[in-house]
Amino acid sequence: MAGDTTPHAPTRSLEPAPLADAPAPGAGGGNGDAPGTTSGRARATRSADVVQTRASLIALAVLVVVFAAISPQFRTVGNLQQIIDAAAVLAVLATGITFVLLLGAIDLSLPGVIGACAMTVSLLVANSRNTQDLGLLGIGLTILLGAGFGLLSGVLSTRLRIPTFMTTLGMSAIGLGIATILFAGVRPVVLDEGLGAWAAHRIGGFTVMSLLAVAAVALGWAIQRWTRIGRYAAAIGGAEDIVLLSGVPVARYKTLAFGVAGAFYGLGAVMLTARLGSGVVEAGAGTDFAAITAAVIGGTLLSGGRGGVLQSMIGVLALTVLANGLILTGVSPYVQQAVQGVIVVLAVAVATWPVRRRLGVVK
Amino acid sequence: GESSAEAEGEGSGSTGNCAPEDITLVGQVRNQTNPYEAAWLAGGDAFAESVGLEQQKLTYDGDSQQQQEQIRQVLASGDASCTVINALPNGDSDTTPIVNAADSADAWLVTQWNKPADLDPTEYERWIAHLTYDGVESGYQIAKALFEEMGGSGGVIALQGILDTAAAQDRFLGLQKALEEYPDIELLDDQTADFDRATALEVTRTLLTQHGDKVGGVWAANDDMALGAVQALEAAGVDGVAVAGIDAVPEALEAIADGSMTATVSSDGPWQGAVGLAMGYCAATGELDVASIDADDRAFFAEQFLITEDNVQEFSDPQLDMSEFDCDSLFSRATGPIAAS
Amino acid sequence: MSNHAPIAPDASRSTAPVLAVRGLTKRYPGVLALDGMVLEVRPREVVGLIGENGAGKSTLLKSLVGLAQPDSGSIVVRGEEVRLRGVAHAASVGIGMVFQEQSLVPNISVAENILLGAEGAGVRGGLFRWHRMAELAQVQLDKIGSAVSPRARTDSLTFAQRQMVEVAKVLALEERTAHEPVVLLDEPTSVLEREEVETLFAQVRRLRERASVVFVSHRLDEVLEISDRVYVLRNGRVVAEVDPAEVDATDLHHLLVGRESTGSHYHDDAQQEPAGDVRLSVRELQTAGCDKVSFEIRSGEVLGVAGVQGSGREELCRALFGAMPGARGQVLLDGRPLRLDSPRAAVLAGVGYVPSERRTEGVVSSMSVTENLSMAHVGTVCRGPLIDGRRERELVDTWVRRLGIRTPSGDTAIGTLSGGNQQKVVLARWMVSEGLRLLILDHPTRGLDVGAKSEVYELIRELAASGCAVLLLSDTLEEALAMSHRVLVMKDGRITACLDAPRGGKPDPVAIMEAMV
Amino acid sequence: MTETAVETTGPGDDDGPASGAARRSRRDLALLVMPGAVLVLLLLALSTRNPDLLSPDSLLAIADSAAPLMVLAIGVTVVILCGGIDLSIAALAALSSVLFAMWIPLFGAAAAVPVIAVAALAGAVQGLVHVKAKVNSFIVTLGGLALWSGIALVISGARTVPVSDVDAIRWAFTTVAGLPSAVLIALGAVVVLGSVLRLTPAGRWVRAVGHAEQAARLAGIPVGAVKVAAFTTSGACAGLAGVLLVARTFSGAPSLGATLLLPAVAAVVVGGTAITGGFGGIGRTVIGALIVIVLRVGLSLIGVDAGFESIIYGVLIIGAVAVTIDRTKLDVLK
Ligand SMILES: Nc1ncnc2c1ncn2[C@@H]1O[C@H](COP(=O)(O)OP(=O)(O)OP(=O)(O)O)[C@@H](O)[C@H]1O
Ligand SMILES: Nc1ncnc2c1ncn2[C@@H]1O[C@H](COP(=O)(O)OP(=O)(O)OP(=O)(O)O)[C@@H](O)[C@H]1O
Ligand SMILES: [Mg+2]
Ligand SMILES: [Mg+2]
Repeated sequence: MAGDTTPHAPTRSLEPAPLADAPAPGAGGGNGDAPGTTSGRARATRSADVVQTRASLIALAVLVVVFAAISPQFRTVGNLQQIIDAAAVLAVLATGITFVLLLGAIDLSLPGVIGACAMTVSLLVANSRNTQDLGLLGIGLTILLGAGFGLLSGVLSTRLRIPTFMTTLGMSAIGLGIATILFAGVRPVVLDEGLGAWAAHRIGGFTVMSLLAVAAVALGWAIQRWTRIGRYAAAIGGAEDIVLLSGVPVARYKTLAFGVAGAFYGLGAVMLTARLGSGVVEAGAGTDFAAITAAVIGGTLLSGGRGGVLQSMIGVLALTVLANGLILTGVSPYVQQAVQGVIVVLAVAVATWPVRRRLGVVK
Repeated sequence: GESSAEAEGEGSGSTGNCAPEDITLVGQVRNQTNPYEAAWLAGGDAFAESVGLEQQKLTYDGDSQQQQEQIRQVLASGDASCTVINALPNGDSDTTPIVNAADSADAWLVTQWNKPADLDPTEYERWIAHLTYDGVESGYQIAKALFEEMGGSGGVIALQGILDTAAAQDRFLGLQKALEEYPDIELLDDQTADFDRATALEVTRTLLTQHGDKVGGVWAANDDMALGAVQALEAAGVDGVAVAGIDAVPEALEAIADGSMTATVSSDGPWQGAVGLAMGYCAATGELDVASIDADDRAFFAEQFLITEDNVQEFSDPQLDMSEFDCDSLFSRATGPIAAS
Repeated sequence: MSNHAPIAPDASRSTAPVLAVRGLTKRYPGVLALDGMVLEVRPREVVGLIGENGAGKSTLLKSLVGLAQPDSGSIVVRGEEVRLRGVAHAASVGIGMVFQEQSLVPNISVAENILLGAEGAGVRGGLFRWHRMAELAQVQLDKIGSAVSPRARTDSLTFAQRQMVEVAKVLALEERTAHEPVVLLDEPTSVLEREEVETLFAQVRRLRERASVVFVSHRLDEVLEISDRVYVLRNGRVVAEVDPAEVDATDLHHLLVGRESTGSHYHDDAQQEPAGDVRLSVRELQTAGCDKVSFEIRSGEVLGVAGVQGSGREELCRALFGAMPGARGQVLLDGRPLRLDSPRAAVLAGVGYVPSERRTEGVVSSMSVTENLSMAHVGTVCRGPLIDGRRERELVDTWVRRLGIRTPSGDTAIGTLSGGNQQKVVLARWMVSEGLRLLILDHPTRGLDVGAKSEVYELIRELAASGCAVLLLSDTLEEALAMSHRVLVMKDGRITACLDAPRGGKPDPVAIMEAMV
Repeated sequence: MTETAVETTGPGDDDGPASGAARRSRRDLALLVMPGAVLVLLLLALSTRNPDLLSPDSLLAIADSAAPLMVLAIGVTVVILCGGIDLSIAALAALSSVLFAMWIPLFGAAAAVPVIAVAALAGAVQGLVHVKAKVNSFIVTLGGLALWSGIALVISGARTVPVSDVDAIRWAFTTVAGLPSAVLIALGAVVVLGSVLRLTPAGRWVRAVGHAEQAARLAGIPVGAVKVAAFTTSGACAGLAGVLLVARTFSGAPSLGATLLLPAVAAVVVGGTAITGGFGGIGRTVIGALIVIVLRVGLSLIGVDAGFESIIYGVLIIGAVAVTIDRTKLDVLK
């Protein structure tokens, strides 16, 4: 209802921000430079983006410095490679979910989608269960399946007008169901050389998988920056009703954003399968929260319209470094979880503290 | 017992008089998404078929609440006093309510793996038995096999299960017991990987970067984590590291066959799935008087088998021997009462 | 219903109308928003629409862009009857609207906003070509001679700049349709400073070279200045069509409210000399946007604050209301120090605040009129901890009657009220409290019709008479002068002048202008 | 809330007002009937596969099972109404279960009081961090989730803590007048929280903050205080849920009920409360919780394979929301 649109509400805060001259975050929708004349409050809103991103960068830096200081092993090249490898899958998943979060929507379908895709790919490439040997084709099909799941979530949410929280939660259950049926009691071991190599073979010290992940993230960033799907996703997150007013088929682009996300989940599932060496139904357990957390820590807000793939990557690295560092610094497994939780909050809080008042409304 | 006090009069007693066709057989495990529990349910199906019945399969996704809800619902619907439940409680704490629920509904119950020490089947009329495996023993056996493989010296890393489960704790005790016997083996690090393959993979890789080639062996509290570790070792291009786990899942057996794993321990899932139902069936039909079961057999450690490359072939496709489920040979695998830990 | 426009001999009568509205009727629960509306728009003319709050202006315009579906009646575009399905459809027949409440996506670039949904050559092979986007947007911006950079992020623009962008966005219709567009402007000036209004009018005059314009405003002089023809609306129907050349503001005012305008607009004669002693004393108030500001207000005094955009006067208001985190300074209300860190604290101390951004900061649009009205001082309708429904309804009825708020019922979601009526509810919210000592009014008459305006002025006078101190930021300098006992002039966060404005002896606007810029 | 609203009962009653009496009554009627209808339909559909599901015992068992979930859900409803989210509820319930089991020897039955107090405090802390440090509630409570379960793990020595004296918790698992006391306790919580939200200003403050925080703040609503109060309430409910969990497992455990997070939030959404804040209420959540439970337990009893069971669950839960939510209230669906 046009009369009720709140264009700038999401980004309104009360105080002019000295920070305003800072550049808009690269992926944050700020293609280019701000004009000279700017009103105080409007400036504060934009700088909120910068603040968020800067905050997460600082948090990441702090973590790295601290761990490097405490643990010699952390400083090693080997550990750097390990961190990159460990971050690979999460990075791909977070890239995908970023598109959904940009919409201001949420996606809890990862466990199911990944489970189903993991089983699918392990049954399509050479494996111990059947005589299939589609190799790359099988991988492609799996990614398509992921996209299919995403599109379905999108269609259900937009056509039935159901909160994405629910559609994706249901989709997760459906995916797990399909995965369980495909599993049928016997775990398919992946025999496909190519897929195996993803995890084992190294180029310049990095696994094939990590390099694939970097490529995927780059692709995701490009989609976000240069395609309608990406740009409209941000716009819809910024002010859905206005985008609708401008005659954009919002439902279609929402659905497509979910589709893109799904494709990335599919790829993530393939990578997980390569890593685990066989089709595991629960491969995706917990990935939903991990991915969302990574994105949010990076400054991709759940309220939509803010942040982006690159910001989410900061979060991915922060989480991976944290998990890795806690083990290397010999924190007892019993308290690791607790410590991890506190550090995540502290890192964000401390990094945000000096500028908290510029953030306006925080949900 | 304080809870058996709640038992309603009719239909109670330590022997049943149900017509075989009136009996409901219920098998409940966490989920069907891993080979071990899938095999368990398959065993249950096989037994049910052998007596011309069907097994009602319940899975609760490792969700204690859902397990309780299912049990309550099963008992609330249908003739509880002819219902047989062969359950895998999600954790120790879940056994008490299951037992109480079954007891007050006069259903026949067999529990496996998890039970609080202070809870004793002999205090109940229809909680036929609790059977489990000596976690300390399993942890000890694979540890020894592992250390032997390593030539009795070197460093090991341990992957623990979900920390607040008895299984994880006992198995770890077993490892420590073995460590005392092998002074030249050093426990470099112990981390939890929640019985989960992907987690185990990450943890192992991190521990490898930390301890480098000091690592001579990986002790895992179950096969999934062991297999995760194997993957991690491959990915890191490290070889010559021995890995041992527990559960004898098919992949682990293959891994042992091709030498990438050293040892695992079999609890024989299919047998577990069948024997629980068999006990209940015999009791419900009256062929087995629960009161007359030797107290030591009411809560017992079942026989488990260490599997190494020497004997792996025998286990690669487990066959159910139906004679084991005749009402008089149900307790043949009991190796003794559960030692109060 | 007759399908020809109301009688009014006119030169351009011969040319066929681009757009004709025939017997349009729209009913909302409890309201007849449009009641057989009949009017027409001819090529290259500016049609003015005036009417009280709730007269149906916005509803009419919304029906013309397919956002409100009329219950009956027809819309005829260039001789063809159309049933508009939505903005996109309306655009395809050449009708575009600049909304009363601005509608640009804040977090994307100006270029994207202008071309949103119709990037055309800006997107090739599914890929955005940013330089082309900028060029295409620039074309539109050039049409209205706007200096805004197409690459700028929209939420970094001033309100006026954003409005220019909206006009540019509407103009993009030209390239999309074969015909000259019809541009609907719903109260574009209500939030603009005078000079900004001048620039906008310049744009409108340019527009007239290539399009027809429908212009809604509550400032009658503006309407007279810019329009070729003026329709006067009341209760959803056209009550008169006038030729600006032949009437003046007072005639319009008459037509508008349908009765003699009572007394003078500003109720000057009601201005009493503030008797009371110092109510609010501000020493060295320091906050982002205004530094070391000191002044006093006596009870019963209306203190106007004049200043241009960015003079810091809005920040000053918010700081006094505790809505400017980090504000420092010694502020005494009736001798007692006032917390500057919490709006809550301010309210409890007897301060009220009417923000200028009504829609996002004034009302909770999806909650009821009742809830919005009793929001700040819900205590007055509580018995113990519980809300007393009866007492609350009485309170609301009283104020709805007293301020003449047009609403179907107290349960109506306030967002569905016309802008003016929403504002009245916000005012009432503060007036319900006996303990009100200081009322801070940030553009209180923004978007109000002449009738409502003078009612508000009356209320301000009453408040002052009752001893409440009022801090007033006005839409226009004229308003500030007329209403205030004294006028503070602010520039770059500092007070540059303070003039007495007693009844009869109002200072010369020019003097103030100088102090402002 | 106006009297007209007070008079109407059932879900939707504590929503914002509708525009126009006619529309109002009709939609409220639909909203009143719909969720309940869905519930009944589900039960009937499932009972075709397993008739015993409709037996009184079975229905009571369902209600009993729903109790802890319901308590968790109504708590988080308040936070969601404020526009935030609380991911820590389940973990907090687990911690509470451990504390309760540990404190029974000290306080006996009264141990419930300090437990709930501590849980409320934990919630308040999260609220303060969220408000004062301006950290997104998702992050804060995610941290809380990890922290609380970590603490539970440590103080319990990663073991289940058996209840030393079962009589001390009997009040929470006996039956009163044929009804499980757990159900009565849950309903008690529902009534208390429901009437606070409906009869006092608290309800509209919460919704105002959820709809338009800035406007609420500038109307002098103690935004910070309201938010903190919401998280405190959510914490207290988690504490009570923990107590109820102990009463059915006769022990506390660091992972007890940890799996209830998503079902609880699902219950809120199925009830029709807007996940974006502002719209919804306790009444809706109650029905939502029942629907979720019926799906959880009902499906496992109709004897389909786990795989299909999961698929059916997914389809049905989406279907349920599709019919229960009131789209006129969710201006922008997220
Ligand atoms: N979506 C809606 N739902 C219910 N009533 C509405 C809605 N939109 C408008 N109305 C009612 O229709 C009438 C006309 O509203 P409209 O916004 O057209 O008035 P207006 O002339 O634009 O007033 P203003 O000058 O204050 O903008 C008002 O009484 C308003 O309350
Ligand atoms: N307009 C604003 N923009 C950004 N932050 C604000 C704004 N107003 C207040 N805050 C901060 O947000 C938090 C909540 O604000 P608010 O003043 O409403 O609650 P409070 O002062 O903490 O509690 P109470 O209202 O009970 O005094 C406080 O930390 C306050 O400093
Ligand atoms: Mg209007
Ligand atoms: Mg406050």
